[in-house]
Amino acid sequence: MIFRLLLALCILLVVLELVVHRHSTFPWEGWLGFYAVWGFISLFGVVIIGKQLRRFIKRREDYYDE
Amino acid sequence: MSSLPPGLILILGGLVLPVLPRSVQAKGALVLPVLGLLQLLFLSEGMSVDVEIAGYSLLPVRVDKLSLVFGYIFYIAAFLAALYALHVRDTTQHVAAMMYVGSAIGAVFAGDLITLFVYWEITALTSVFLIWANRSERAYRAGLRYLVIQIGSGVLLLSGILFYFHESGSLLFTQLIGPGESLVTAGPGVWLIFLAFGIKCAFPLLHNWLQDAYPQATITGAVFLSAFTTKLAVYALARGFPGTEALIGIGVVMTLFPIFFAVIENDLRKVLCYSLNNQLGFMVVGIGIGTELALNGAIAHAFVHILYKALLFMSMGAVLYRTGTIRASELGGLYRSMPWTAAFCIVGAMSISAFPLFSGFVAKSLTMSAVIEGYYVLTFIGLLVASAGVMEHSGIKIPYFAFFGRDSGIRCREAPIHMCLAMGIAAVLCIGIGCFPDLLYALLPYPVDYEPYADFGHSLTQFQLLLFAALAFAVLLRMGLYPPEQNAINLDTDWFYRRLAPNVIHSITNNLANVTDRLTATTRLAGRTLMRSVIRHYGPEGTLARTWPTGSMVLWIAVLLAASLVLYFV
Amino acid sequence: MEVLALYNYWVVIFLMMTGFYVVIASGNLVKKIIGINLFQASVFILYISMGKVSGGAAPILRETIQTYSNPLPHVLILTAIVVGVATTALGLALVVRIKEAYGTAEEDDIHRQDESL
Amino acid sequence: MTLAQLPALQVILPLIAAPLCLLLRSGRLAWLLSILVSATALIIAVLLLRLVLENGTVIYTYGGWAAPWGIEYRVDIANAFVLAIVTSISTVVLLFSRVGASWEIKSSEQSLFYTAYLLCLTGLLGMTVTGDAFNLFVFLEISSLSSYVLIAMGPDRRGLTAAYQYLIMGTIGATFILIAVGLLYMVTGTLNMADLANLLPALEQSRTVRVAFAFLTVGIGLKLAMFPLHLWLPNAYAYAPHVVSAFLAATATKVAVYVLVRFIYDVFGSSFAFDSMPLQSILVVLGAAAVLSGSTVAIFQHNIKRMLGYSSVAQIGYMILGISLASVSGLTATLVHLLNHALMKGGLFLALACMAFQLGGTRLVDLAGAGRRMPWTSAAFVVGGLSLIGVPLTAGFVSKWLLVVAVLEAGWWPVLIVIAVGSLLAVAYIWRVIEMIYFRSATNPDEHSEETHWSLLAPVWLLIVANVYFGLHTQWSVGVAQRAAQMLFGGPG
Repeated sequence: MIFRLLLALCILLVVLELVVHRHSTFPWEGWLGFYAVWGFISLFGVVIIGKQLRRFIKRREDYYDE
Repeated sequence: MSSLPPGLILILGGLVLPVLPRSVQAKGALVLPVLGLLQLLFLSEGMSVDVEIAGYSLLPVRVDKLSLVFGYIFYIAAFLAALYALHVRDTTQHVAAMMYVGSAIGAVFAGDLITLFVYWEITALTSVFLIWANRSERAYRAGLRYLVIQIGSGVLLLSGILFYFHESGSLLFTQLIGPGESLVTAGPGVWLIFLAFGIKCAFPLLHNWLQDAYPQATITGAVFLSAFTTKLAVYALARGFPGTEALIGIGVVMTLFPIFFAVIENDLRKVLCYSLNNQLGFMVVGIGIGTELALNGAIAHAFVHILYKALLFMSMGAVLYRTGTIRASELGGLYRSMPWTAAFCIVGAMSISAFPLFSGFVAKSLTMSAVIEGYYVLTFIGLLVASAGVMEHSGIKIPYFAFFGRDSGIRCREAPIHMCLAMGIAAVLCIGIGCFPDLLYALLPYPVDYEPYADFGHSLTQFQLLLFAALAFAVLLRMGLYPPEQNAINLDTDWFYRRLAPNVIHSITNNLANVTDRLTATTRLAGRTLMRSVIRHYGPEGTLARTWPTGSMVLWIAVLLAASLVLYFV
Repeated sequence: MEVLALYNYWVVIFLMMTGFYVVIASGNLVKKIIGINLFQASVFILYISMGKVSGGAAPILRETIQTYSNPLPHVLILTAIVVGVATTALGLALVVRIKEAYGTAEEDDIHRQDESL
Repeated sequence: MTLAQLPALQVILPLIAAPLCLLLRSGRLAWLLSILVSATALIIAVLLLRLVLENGTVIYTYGGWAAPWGIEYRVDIANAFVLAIVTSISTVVLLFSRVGASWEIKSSEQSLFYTAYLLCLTGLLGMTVTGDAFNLFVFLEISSLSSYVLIAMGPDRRGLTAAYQYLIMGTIGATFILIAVGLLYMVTGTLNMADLANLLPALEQSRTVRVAFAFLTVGIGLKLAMFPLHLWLPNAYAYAPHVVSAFLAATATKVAVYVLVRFIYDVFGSSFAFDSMPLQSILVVLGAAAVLSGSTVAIFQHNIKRMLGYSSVAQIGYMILGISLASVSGLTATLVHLLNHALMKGGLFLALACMAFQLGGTRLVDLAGAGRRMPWTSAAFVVGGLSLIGVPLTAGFVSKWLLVVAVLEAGWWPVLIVIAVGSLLAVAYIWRVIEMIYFRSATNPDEHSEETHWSLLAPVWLLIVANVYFGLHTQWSVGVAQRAAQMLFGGPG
């Protein structure tokens, strides 16, 4: 339920972008939904990379106590 | 009263606290920041006190807008943390906390480098007791590592000051790199000072003392720690190195690398430490850009960050206080038991994620505008990724795994009333600043010509960024791709000094011992043979060995006399 | 033979080195003190030698004598001899106490006992 | 009493009082007399210092025989400064020893103890105040002989062997000085130091002068425990009665350093010592070696008194480094450190004495949990330790700062590293004690012990507060030392 709500909110935000005037400096900033896509990709990427990181650096909790 | 160095009230007051009965100490610690803040209100800008020590004129107190803004927020944070710690009946913690805050405040009002150094070291020496106050072997060791690094930073600072003094003949703490110069052309003194600040500011690869030590601090100690040490470093950088290009790169890396660690960290207070590290990156970038707008951004960010990071540490502390654990893998569903704490935590989370109408937004916007204004494309992209990262670990992970998510079955009481009060005040301040940013802007050192809510598009894109990031989180959860919380720890740079260095030293000393054993055996043999041939009638033992030690002492005299005679005649 | 003419200085050096050697080589605490005594005696002779003025008589005022040896070094060395006697006395007293405490006056024995403590 | 008699009174008062102590027989009365004499000596020293600072050098000729025939006492800023240090430390230690000495010294022997103490004080003051090279030797022997006695009074039998070793070493050192004085007399015909200073420059090439210089540096080096001639010191400090350790550590080596400075800079002159002799390189190497080896060895000591002894070796290394710089700023650093080190070591040894008495020993393990049982003494030890490390706001910082500035002036980078490493090592050995005091609980917690009496804490804290005071107010200490250094370099007295 919450997921649906979130999804709806997100769609609403993108739609809103069509009616609101937006000031942009960088050209790609002005693309429709740029921030939305970038935010989605960023978090997705961060989590996936972080997950891979675990392979190298995960240790048992008493690692340093030995 | 106005000639009293700011911060001294807390340092002296802290020393008086042990005399009071235990039950009154916590209240005393609450009163002191209020007195300090009152004193600060009477200080006038441009005031300074100079004295002469050891033939050098020093400036122990210098009041300007930059130091004032840090002074205000430090006192506010100290008050909130002291309120939060009202239940603590541990003299050590109260004394250490008050002296720690006092010296941090003293440091931001220090006009010369020697005074800065003195306060710098006192913050290190006092703050470590907030870690040791946990009174466990693990906390003791973590505290010791923390102390060594902090003192190391102080030693670097002092050596840097010496070099700098030698080069420039000045001990005044002002901008250390001139407008036309860069870090590359600066002398060793400036480099050492930069490094000292960098350690305290948790620059990449110099950062790990933070993640190592803070989670070992006491519940209330962590709240104090989160506010002062690193922000003192931010202040020092803002004062000494504004506009130093290298800081931009350093800052971007700082915002990025902790977010990956935060994803897989199980200890929620440690997650907050990574988040702290990442937030410092934003401030460092602002200082690196060095325009008035960027510096305002960095300082505003430090101001609001102290509030919401303290709020987050307080909420996690309350969880730890009530449940006895802070592992994400063992928590969840606490909103039923601790609704108020959960609500305050969400306010903190939204502030740090920079939702519009929350304090993080009005501060971060300044920095971001400065980045855009200066057309730093890569920096901008990096900071956007980092913003999504902040949303992930502080905005979602912290409240989600503690208060929602899988129900851990833990049922406990709501946090004590004074904790709720402290969190409540912090939350109100977070929202208040978010809604009325001019209150904050008025305190900043440079005039602010910026209106965060003027351009609705800006708020909209921020909403998009954050909510789509949240959406990604939800998607990952639903797809089962989100890494599950596990009872495990993750290596960080502390591995180098906690594991690698001891191992290396161990093997080196083993080898060295072998070598020296062999060497001494050889020399002993040679010495014996020599002795046997020289003084045969003294037997195979060798006179030197037998008459040790008086004889050998006298022999040393003879050797030295002969040596000096030879040297004097050559 | 200029080298031989300075024979008193050779005596000084010989005594000094002997004293030094005894202090270094002997393990007996009393012998070490004797070594120190020899060492100091060499310095006394050094001082007395330097007071001699060639052709000068003993520094006793007489009308027929024009050149006197310098009396000051003698005076000085009298003081030094007193100091030396005091040192010897104190040193020997210490050895007596050490002998009482350790039952021996051999340094390596003492060293061995202290190591086992 | 006219001010002109002050230099003589400075030495004669304790000299006369010493046999009186013997006659008094009662330990309590002897103590009373000693402290009166010491306090008077302090007043005299302060008066002398003020006099010298205002009117320049004060000269006193014995029996009206003018120098170079008679013996003259010559007080200038440098030795007036040292006089003030020695007398004030002696007075504070005596304040402490009313109770402190009775822990380790039988009441029947106490009058003897104070006799030896006053004789030692006489010797030290005489060495400082005299302007005659042979007289210096005599006073050196007076102070040495009495300090052997003091060390041998320790309760541990190892005190006897330590005293014996010190006696052998000290006698050789003193005899070396005697040889050097004889050789100098041989070529110049004078024993007066001021006269020597006038005559020696012309004899720069003389072999005899060079040999004298060698004997002198080694002889004084022995007395001040210059590396590697320091071997007698750790045991002597470790097994002497605690009050004696405090007194000797804070004064005896300081006076020896002063004598070295006097001979190098005043009698021989810095141009002889540093330009035609390679003294500089010798002193730098030995000083650096002393700092590094002394501090390192200190870390591994189990007995804290021995640890402090090795730390003294290291601290003397800093002073040697300051001397070796051959500059006004370097010499200033050394002179300031004379004062500061006397304050910190005196305070540390006295604080340790309190702990040793209450907790039953000076081994590291004995101090476990002392922070809880003796908070004031422990705090005093910590502050003294911080000063030893050279933490700001303490006196130790001031002297280290001056030394570092002087080293920077000379551009000797390696020495800078030595100082930094030495400070870090100091952190390590002080930390070991702090850890034991505050973070380890007592091995036998049932043993009840508590804070020492305030009459013992007062002198300890007097020295500790002085450490902080001279860390904050340096006008006096650095100012006087600077003037003294300028004077020794031939500036106006």
